[in-house]
Amino acid sequence: MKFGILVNEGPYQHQAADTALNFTKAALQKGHEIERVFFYHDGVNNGTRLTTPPQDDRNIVKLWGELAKEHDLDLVVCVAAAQRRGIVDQDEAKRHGKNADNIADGFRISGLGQLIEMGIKSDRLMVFGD
Amino acid sequence: MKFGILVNEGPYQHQAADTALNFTKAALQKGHEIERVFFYHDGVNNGTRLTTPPQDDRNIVKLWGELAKEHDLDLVVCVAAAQRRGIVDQDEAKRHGKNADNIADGFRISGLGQLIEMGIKSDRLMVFGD
Amino acid sequence: MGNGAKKFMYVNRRAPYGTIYALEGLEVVLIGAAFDQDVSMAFVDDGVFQLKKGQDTGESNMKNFSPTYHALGDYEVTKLYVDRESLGERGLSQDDLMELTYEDEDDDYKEKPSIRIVDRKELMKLMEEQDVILNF
Amino acid sequence: MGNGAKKFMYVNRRAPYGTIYALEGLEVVLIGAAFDQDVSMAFVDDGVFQLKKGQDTGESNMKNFSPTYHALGDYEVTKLYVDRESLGERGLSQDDLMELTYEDEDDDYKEKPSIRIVDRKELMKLMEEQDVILNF
Amino acid sequence: MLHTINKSPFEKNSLGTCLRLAKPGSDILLIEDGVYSVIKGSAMESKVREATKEHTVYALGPDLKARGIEENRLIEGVKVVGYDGFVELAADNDRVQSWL
Amino acid sequence: MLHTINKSPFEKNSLGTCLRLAKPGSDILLIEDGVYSVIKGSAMESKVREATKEHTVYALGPDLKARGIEENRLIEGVKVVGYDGFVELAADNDRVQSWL
Repeated sequence: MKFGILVNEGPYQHQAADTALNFTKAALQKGHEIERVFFYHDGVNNGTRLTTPPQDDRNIVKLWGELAKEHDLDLVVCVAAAQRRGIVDQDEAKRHGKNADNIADGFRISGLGQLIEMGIKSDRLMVFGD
Repeated sequence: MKFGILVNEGPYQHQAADTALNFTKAALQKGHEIERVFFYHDGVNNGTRLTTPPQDDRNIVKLWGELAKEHDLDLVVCVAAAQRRGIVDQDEAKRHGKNADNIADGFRISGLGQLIEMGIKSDRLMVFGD
Repeated sequence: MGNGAKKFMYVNRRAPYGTIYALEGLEVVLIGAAFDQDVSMAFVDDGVFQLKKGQDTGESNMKNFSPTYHALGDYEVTKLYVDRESLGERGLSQDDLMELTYEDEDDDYKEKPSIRIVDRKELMKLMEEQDVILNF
Repeated sequence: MGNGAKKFMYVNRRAPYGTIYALEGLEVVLIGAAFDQDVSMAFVDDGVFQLKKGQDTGESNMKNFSPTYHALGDYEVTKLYVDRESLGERGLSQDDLMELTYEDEDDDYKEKPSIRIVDRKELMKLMEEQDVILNF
Repeated sequence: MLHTINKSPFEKNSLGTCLRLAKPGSDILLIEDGVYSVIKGSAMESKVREATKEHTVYALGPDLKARGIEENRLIEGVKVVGYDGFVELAADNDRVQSWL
Repeated sequence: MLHTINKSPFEKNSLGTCLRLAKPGSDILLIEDGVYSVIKGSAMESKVREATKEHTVYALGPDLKARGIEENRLIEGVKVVGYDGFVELAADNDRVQSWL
């Protein structure tokens, strides 16, 4: 079965990202497919490589990246939500005249259409938020 | 009278940053002093220069920066909260081996002690959050 | 609507302005309208406040996105279900809501209201008919 | 405590783990302890869940920060007020809470409990005595 | 003491806790989604009406306007202030508690 | 249909709305702070007990453990599942609604 995963809050402030990660891992372990993980609202903050959480705590951005690498997951950060919140890749940085980017490995920035497409292509859409 | 302002949520997702901005402006207009504006929890996301909000919407990061410049405000981003969420200046970037920084003009990163000090030195401490 | 169209329902339970969910939720609905699916919106709990007439953000310096609801009809988003109980609990009635309409192409482009006040049982049934439910 | 010490109260109304406010609020209290002010904490509404015994985050992969409450006594944070009504409403009693203590240096370093269950009127009075109230 | 509440009373319990713990005679200012508390004819009316007897209850005008709540819809006794009034209330009271 | 609730019922109204709109026979899974709904002897007990008659009510074990809620404190009839059980519930039901 194909799951689509929507993450609407940033890491740490709310448990949503943790729950989404744990659900995604469990689904993969049970042999299900993950159509895509889409990050919306403050969820886009899951995709910054500039975090340095305390060493005795989980590194949520890194956990997403590792999971994506291992299972070839499509981690998509919504471009409109990302612009509001300052998550940019090299292209976005150039486009908006920013002198730095902060997207993390394994994430890509794309449009809201990818969320709708995920809803169409998935058997179940799971929303994790506040 | 001296006000201390604590902002606990990022821009846009919650109204807290807007209310804090409007309160701060009104206090300055009435001749009060602002001891400091301290950004904690997701509030640290007010301090990224990488945002590009839609042109017909307010640019909260820029509004803070302009207000700070005009009134010589001390805008302090909590270092511990910022590390969790990926807000870094040049020093922090170097310290944690990051190849980019994203702090906005007019903001500085410092410790939680600055929040307590703000509480001690202010006549009133205002908390804006979710 | 295509044959393989899915039924998407956007459930709005949050007030506007205090949080961004209403505004960014609306952006999803507008983009989603291009995908030729069967789309509806439900307004429950504080979500009914999104449709309140007369919103004016001039003094609070936020973006007034309420005019966008008027554009929904042009995007063929024509089914807006409002929970009757949520309205009443909040001291509101249908007169308090924006008048949202669409032109029915199957009925000589007559202008028809998009908003339908529904009771608990109808809403329950509608939700059970969906393929995808997105909560904002 | 210095003469110009201010009275700081940290009011905790949020459950742990679902949001970060409890954890980061505690970090403020620990840093604040170095500033030689008169510090107290209040636990109201879901904040009382922060003090629940037996927290174990192993399976959810979050950081278990509940042991930190035991360190409060060493930082001379010794006044933890728990709202009785909030406890009862949630099906909890004092036995459910961690046993937090401090050594009273004014009383031959006797170990004393830090937690005091208070009723509404006491809490109201305590809040009115503060100089600074921080809500997490 | 000034109490501020920024949550809709239909969504969160902040108003209830504030009213339980605020000393009689306190100032209570409703801001952001908190302004939804003061609509006449809502399920909150009796609670807020009761509160106006013990406290002075204010609502932030700019937040009422943003949400399309006209002043004639307000429960009697509720006063409307702007951001400057918010600053005055904060300055005139000895301390401020934000019921988030 | 699977309904998930991630909010404490003492803080937010999500549980109430879910119970009002969930069709009898639905599965309801409490996660994150939602697990505080199932403590025996709380003010929520009668509401949740009532819900177990019309629905199957689950609570996420890892979230109960994180919060120190032992299984013997749970209202009778509430079932505990892990993340794999969460996945199964999502797969076995035709659709999922997250009451945020």
